This record gives sequence, C-alpha cells and structure tokens, in this order.
Amino acid sequence: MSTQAVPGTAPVGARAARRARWRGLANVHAIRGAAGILAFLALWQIGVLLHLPVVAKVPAPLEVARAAAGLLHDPRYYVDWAVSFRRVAIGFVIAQVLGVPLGLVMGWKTTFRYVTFPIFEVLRPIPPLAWVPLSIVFWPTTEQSIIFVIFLGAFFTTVINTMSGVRALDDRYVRAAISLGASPATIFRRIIFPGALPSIFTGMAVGMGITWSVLVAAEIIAGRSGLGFFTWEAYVGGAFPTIIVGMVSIGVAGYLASSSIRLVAKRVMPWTSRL
Amino acid sequence: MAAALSPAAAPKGAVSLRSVGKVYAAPGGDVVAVEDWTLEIGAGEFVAVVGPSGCGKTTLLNGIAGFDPITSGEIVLDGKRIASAAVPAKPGADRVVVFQNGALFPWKTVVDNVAYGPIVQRRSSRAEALREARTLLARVGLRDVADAYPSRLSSGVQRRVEMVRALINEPKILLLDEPFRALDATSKAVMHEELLKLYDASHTTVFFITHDLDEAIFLADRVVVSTTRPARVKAILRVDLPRPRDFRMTASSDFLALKAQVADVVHQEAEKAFRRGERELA
Amino acid sequence: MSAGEGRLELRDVCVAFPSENGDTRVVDGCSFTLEPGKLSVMLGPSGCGKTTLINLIAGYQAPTSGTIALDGRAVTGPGADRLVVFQETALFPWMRVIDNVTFGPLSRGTLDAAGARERAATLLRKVGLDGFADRYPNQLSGGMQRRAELARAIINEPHLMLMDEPFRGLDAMTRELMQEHYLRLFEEQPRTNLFVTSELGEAIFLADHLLVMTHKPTRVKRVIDVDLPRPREFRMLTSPRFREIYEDALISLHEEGAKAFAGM
Amino acid sequence: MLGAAGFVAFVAVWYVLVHFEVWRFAKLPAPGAILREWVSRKPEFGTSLFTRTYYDDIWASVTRVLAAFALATVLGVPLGILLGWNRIARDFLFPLLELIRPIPPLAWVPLAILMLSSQTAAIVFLTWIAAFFATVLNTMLGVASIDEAYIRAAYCLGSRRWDVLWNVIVPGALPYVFTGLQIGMGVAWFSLVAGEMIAGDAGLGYLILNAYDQLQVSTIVIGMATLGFVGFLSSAAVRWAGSRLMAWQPR
Repeated sequence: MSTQAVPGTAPVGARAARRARWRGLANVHAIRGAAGILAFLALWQIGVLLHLPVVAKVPAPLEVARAAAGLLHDPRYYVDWAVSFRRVAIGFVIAQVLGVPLGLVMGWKTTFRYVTFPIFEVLRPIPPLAWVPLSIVFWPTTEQSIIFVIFLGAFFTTVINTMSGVRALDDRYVRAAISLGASPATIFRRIIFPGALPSIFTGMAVGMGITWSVLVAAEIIAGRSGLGFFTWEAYVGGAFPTIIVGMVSIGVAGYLASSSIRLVAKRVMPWTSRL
Repeated sequence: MAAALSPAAAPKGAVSLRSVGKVYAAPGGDVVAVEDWTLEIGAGEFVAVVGPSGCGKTTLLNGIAGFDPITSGEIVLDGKRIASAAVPAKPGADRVVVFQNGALFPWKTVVDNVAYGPIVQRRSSRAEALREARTLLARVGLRDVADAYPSRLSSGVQRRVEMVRALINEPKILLLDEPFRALDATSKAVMHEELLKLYDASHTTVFFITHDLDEAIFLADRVVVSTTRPARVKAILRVDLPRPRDFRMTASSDFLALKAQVADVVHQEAEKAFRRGERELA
Repeated sequence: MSAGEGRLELRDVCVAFPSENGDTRVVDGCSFTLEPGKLSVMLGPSGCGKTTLINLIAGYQAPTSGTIALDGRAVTGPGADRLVVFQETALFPWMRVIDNVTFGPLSRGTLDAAGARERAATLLRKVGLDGFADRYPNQLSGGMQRRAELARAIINEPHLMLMDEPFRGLDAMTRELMQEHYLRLFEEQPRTNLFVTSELGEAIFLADHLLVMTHKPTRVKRVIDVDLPRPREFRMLTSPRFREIYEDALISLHEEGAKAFAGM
Repeated sequence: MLGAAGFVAFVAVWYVLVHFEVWRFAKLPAPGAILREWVSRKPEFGTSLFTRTYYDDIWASVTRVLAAFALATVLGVPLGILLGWNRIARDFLFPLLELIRPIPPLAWVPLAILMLSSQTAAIVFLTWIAAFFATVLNTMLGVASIDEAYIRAAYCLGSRRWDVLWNVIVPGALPYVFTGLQIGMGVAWFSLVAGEMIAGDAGLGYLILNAYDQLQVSTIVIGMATLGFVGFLSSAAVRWAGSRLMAWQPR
C-alpha cells in the first residue's frame, strides 16, 4: 500500500545487508505505531495536569490504570462482560438464522424480492435505537426488549448483504451448473449459497459492529446490567476513571467478537484466502 | 503545432542500456528480475522486446521510465546518464509510458487528459494547452470524443487518446507496456495502424514490450528476444520490412521467414516459463 | 460416442430484441451444419453476435425464429449434451478442482462417487493437472484453469463442445500452449467442437472448417475448409499452405472488422 | 406495483394483529390510530404535522446531524487522504485510530457529557465521532485503491507531488470518500438518536423517549417514522451530491 519508494535504497550492499534491511523495515513501522500511541497517552496525561479546557474533567491515564487494576479481580465486572456477550450472542445469532435464508430467497426469487424489498427499504433507515421504547412496550421483559433491538441492528445488514451477494453472483456459474445437469435444489445448495458466502460474512462483520453499539445504548437506556450499564453507572456514581475502563472494555469486547467472525470466515471459506 | 508530429524535429531519444541489472529484496529471499542487459537504441528507432510473462520486461521498462531504481549498470539517454545504481531515477516528461491496462484519468475528459502534460509542466497556459490538444485530437480523427469521459469510449479509442496525451509532450522516447494486450484481434489490428501512423509522423524513439511475436515483427525495426526470468538478451532480429507497414504484410513470405528465424527460441523460453510457472504453483 | 452423433443443424436462425427504433437484429438468417466429430471454428470481429449464437445452441436463449437441432432433436434448453467453456472461467471458485470436475456426473447421477473421482483423476492427468486436484481455482494460473474447465466438460461425454473465445484473456505464449493442449484432447477422441474466436491465426491452426461470420447482424459469410494435416503442430504456422489460407481469410475478416470498427 | 402490494399486506397484517389483540400486539397502536394522530389538527398527545414542536424537534435533530456530519467531512477527508498518501503519517497515526475505533460511538456518551458542558455539544460530539471514523477509514481505503498506473502516468507527464495529490489522489479516492460519507450519515443518525434519548432535551430521539415516558405509544411510532424518512432523505442527498461530483463514473 506504500505509495512512496522504499526509503533507504542504498547502493548494492551484500545480500545479507539487503535481507537485514528488509527485516529492519518491518519493525520501523511497528516502532512508529507504538510511538504514536505513547505520544497520545502522554499528551492526555499532560493535558489533564494542566487543566486544559475540554480535557480538564477527563480522568488521566494513570488514574484509569489504577481503576482498571482495582476492577480486574472484582467478580461483578466479569458478570457484566458475560451479560453483554450473552445478549449480543442471542440477538446476533437469531438475526443470522432468520436473515440469511430470507436474504438468499430475496436474492434468488425476483418476484419475492419485488414484494418484500420495499418493506425493508422503509424500515431500514429507522435507526435501531429508535425501536427501544416501542420494544420495551411490546416485549414483556427488558431483557427481551434489549435483545430484540440488538437483533434488529444485525438483521437488516445481514438480509441486505446476503441478498446483494446472491444478485452479484455472475450468472455464468448458474448457467454452467444447469448445463451440467444440476437440479434447482443442487444449484441453490452448491452454487447460490457458497457463492453468496463472502457477502454473508461481510454482512455479519458489519452487523456485529452495529450490535455492540446498539447494546451499549440499550443497556444505558433500559438495562440494569452489562458493560453499557456498567459505564453509565460509573458516570452516575461519579467514578469517572471507571467510565474509561468501561469504554475500553466495550471496545475490546467488540473487537474480540468481530475478529472471531473473521476467523470463522477464513475457516469456512478456504478458497478466499491466497495460496 | 506540436513539433512531435512533424518529421523535421531534431533526431533525439538515443538510449543505451549498459549491463543493466535489477534485484528485488523480497521476504522469501532476493529475486533477480533483470541481469546484465545491454542494448543500444538509436534515435527514432522502433525497438520491440518479446518475452514470456513475468520475465522482467516490465521491470526493464520501469527502470528506463524512472519508476523503480536499477541495482546495477546504467541507462543513458542522449548522452546524459538518467539512471544507475548510484543515481536514483526520476520519471520525466522526456520518457512517457503507455500502460498495459491504460491510464487515462477517468475523472478528466479526453481533452483535459491530453492537455494535462503541457499544463502541469507550466509549458503553456491552460487555454493554449487545451487549444493545442483539440488541434492534435482533430488531426488524428478524435475531434468528436474530445469532451467525452474515458469510461464512455471503447478500449481501442482510449489507447489512441493515451498515445496523443504522450506525444503532445514531445517525449524523447515512448515506452509502451503491452498496450494492446487487452484488445480483441480486430481493434488490435486497427491500433497497430494508428500507432505506426503516429510513429511515421513523429519518429519518436519507441521501446515496445509484448508477448506477441507477430505484433513485435509487424511494428518494429528490431525485435529483441528476452530469456525468461531473469531477463537477458537472448537474440536480436533486424526487421527490414519496408515502411509504411500494411496489415497484408503479416501474410507475406518475408514476414513468415523472419518469424521462423526466432519462433523456436521464443517457443523455448515460453515452454521454460510455462513449466516454471506451474512448478512455482505446485 | 457412436459415429454420426453430434450433428448440429441451424436453419434461418434469427434473434431480435425491441429497441428504440424498431427491432435490432443480432442474428439474421443464420444457417450452417456442423459435421460430426470435426472441429469447426466460428471467426468474426468481436461484438458481432458470436456469443449470442453460442447461447442459442447451449439453450440459454431461445431464437426469435428459425430452428436449431442436434442429431435431429430440437434444442429446447440447456443440457449436458452441449457443454460450454465460457470466455471468463466459470470454475466454481468455492469447489476444489476435483469437485468441479465431478460436479456434472454426480449431479446427474450417471456415475457414483468413486467412479466419478476415478474418471476425473484420469482426465486431470491427461490435461496435465494431476498434482492439482485438491487445489482451489484461484490457486491456479489462467492456463491451468482453462484445462480444468475442459476436463469438467469432457467427463460428461457431451455430443457437442462449445468454446466461446476461451483463450482470449491469456498472453500470446500461454495461448499457443493451450491451443496445443486443446488439439491433443480433440485429436485423441474426436467430438464435434464449435470454437469461437476473433484471432485469425488461432482459427486456422485449430479448424477443420472455418466459418467466417459477418458483422452484426451475424450470419455465415463464407466457409473455408482447412486441409492442414492432423495432428497439428505450431511449426505449421509458418508453412506456405497456412499462409495461403491466412491471406484468403484475412481479406474477408478485415472487411467485417472495418465495419465493426466503424460501428465502435 | 408488486412492491406496493407487499407494503399494503404488511400494514394489513399489522392492523389484524392489533385489532384482534393477538398475543402482545394489543399493546401496540393500530396503523389507523397513528395516522389519525399524525394528521389531526389537535393531536391528543400534542404532536402532529400541524404542531410547531414537531418541526422544532425535526429541526433540532437535522441541524445537529448536519453540524456533526460537516465537521466529520472537513476533518475526516483530509486526514484520510494524508494517511493514505503519506507512509510516515500512517505509521504514526493509524495504529492509534485502530485502537480507538472499536469503541462504539455510544460508549462515549458519559465521557462526552463530562467533557462538554452543554448537552447539544455532547450529542454533536457523539454524532461526529461515529461519522468521523467512517469517513477517515473509507477515504484512506480510497487512496490505497488508486491504481499505481495513474500515479506513475501523472509523474510521467511532468507532475510534481502536489499536482499528483490534486489531479490523481483526490479525484481517484472520491468514490470511496462518498461511500464513507454515506455510511457516516447513517451512523450519524444512529448515534444522534441515542444521544438525544440519553442526554437530550429536544430532537426526535428525545421526542420518542419522552412519548414513551408519557405512554403515548402512537407518538413513538410517529417519531420513528419521521426519523426513518429524514434519515432516508439525508442519505439520498449524499448520494445525489456524489453522482453530481463524479459525473465521470460509468452509469
């Protein structure tokens, strides 16, 4: 991706020199990356100490570190992790179980798409969180209402991505399969579905990102537990450094969830990775 | 009037490649792309280099164009050293490249593309450059596409515009990197005639790399056959077919005689590359 | 495949679709017969409607008028008796090479799993891909993908092979080697082949019969019989007889080419 | 035509479920009731097409999204181009961005309120941060997606670095920039709603949550529908701007 000539194209050195430069290069970038992060933390720390306008009320990195250390062996902290993961998992899985088949059929059968797609196009622009109040009214327990909103967050993304994956599949694959004598069922199972898989996983990755955002807000608005509520409770209770611990925890949790999807994708779709 | 298209222009564009070499430092160990490549190209000469894909032809062209530094030997253009292991090469308007898949700026109209060079080199004002560009386009029969965007043109027409965009800068040498590879046979035949018309009119030196032996013989004064990777000069064929060249020549006995001289050598290299290619994939 | 099978007959086939100024005809009054077990090449400028004809014969598209019959039976839809190798590879990227090749027989149940794998293995060895059965298509070079596709078609013993400019994306040298592979497969077990191309040299090198097509709307302009001996070798490309046929076809092709270029 | 039929069927099913009080649908308002409330001159719960507050809320939400979106564009696009074009800047800044990016925009709510005294500023900050990351990332991808041949061709024709930046990098990255802006707009509305619900005193998000507190269920749906409509309009506006700016793209 570098659009600049590789720095340091010195005259012809010995073969070892070139290989050393190649290895040296790799960690020059890593060093700069670490430097960038340390500089940010340092500026943050200094900013707080100097009571600069916006940053003044923000807890300094050291305080945050201390708060984090304190929490690491507090069991309640891990309960909130478990609660949040459970909600995301249930909402996300239901969204895939319903969303993928629906997306596949919408992509494959044009008449079905003409009937159902407009409903999607009307409901989709409504931000998932706008559903929270209605969801609380509709579902008996708060837990179900939170999971429903999380489900919505991922559901639309999955359906749209799956559908476009099927429609983007070049029709020469289907034609080749028909010529080779495949029945419609075989075509759906061994051509349409695998062909749409890359788009399905894209939908999942994007959907997972959305579910975590929805979870946090839903837990703040309606929840009694979970990482979102934990962060909000820290604010209400005045334990400001813990707010940032909460934020970082949610960030880490979201990252773990997304990378697990990427791992599953690599295993399920070996043909997409290079040699 | 663009001097580039008037034959009276002073003869320039003599290039000498003196044992040019290029080694890539790659994670899997060094890759030798070009090794000890020596070739003298006369001013205004049309030279074609033929070799299997991945043999290092493009690396050589990039060295002359100044995109990638060479690691040994030197390249001299009209007596001035433009690249060597010590002298990092810099691209310049004296060596213009036409790329394999085309590089017309899709976001600029045809006339803006052609006028880009003179404008960015601050050689003439924007209005002058646009006027000069329109005249040049009209001269080669492209007046009515001047205000279109490249995406609306066929790949054949896009190549012709790219040629004009290069020649308006009066380059010393035109570097062509398999420019017609993506075209079908008919457009390729038509493009050959267009290129030769432009060449006969401007006599700019041309360095043309390709896989297609027929194309090389039909277009060039001399055909250099390259070995498969690392690229080395394996054979040089002088093509004394009269100019202006005509597509019927490709069926003439002289043409086939010339082709027979190097066909075996080219086929051998292709076999080696084919087997190595598949061995690397195994 | 008994002799006499694989006779394809087209009679006054037309294809037109409505456009702003009345019907635009892509194929108009096209008639020809393919001699069984012979390699016929359809030659014409690109965009002249050759691919439409391939789609008609393969059954992906119905003609507006006229008849298409294989061994006397009218062509009504796609079938394993007429298999196509498309211009761009249609190997299923998500299946390994061996699964691609066995897809046909397994889908139609003409071979059981073991039989299909064994038959596929012999075919892959014949096209020089024996070490690559478990690879995915994107791990193969362009030339290798084409040969895997040939194997995927031949395993189904089609009566007619349709090749739609299959070597167009390859560089000139790989193309030459692919032509030789294709000829070995054909000459070893002759089967009716219709090969579409816009490259004159390729057309003559491969063909028994050369169908020179007109520009849009397309029909057969001339049929040239290529009497070069078989098996064909690339040295023949520089033989006097090759040059005569080349010169003869070049004029007709260029006339149609100029029309195609003018229409560009 | 079929699409309309599908939509009518959806509303009909909704009506039947509510009318016959199937399961918990009894708690939801019927489509007719909502429509009547929405168009009545004297709405029962004080919000309809004819009440001023309805438009005040819409205006509050729209101005906040536009402010945040403009800020995200003005800061995000140049930074994205810098990160895409300059290797050193990318080495220093990109890892930092990648560390902060996974934190969902709404996790910033407590900190935003803490940092910025006024509630509107906090909400705009929330909306900005969501759109900002989407814009930076996609602009960076846009620069990386530019074919090396265009950059080399520009240098060949005598350009200096600055010419290449303006004549190749910016126009070349434009398609991805607009993808980023569209995602940014979607995420901006997403964060705005939550921000207004949690910390707002005006705007559609606040309207919806307030309606919930007062058990005015039909107003909740009116608020949601309005949000959907306004969100759709703003994305359409971004798409329209994109198609105008990129007339060169093949249709």
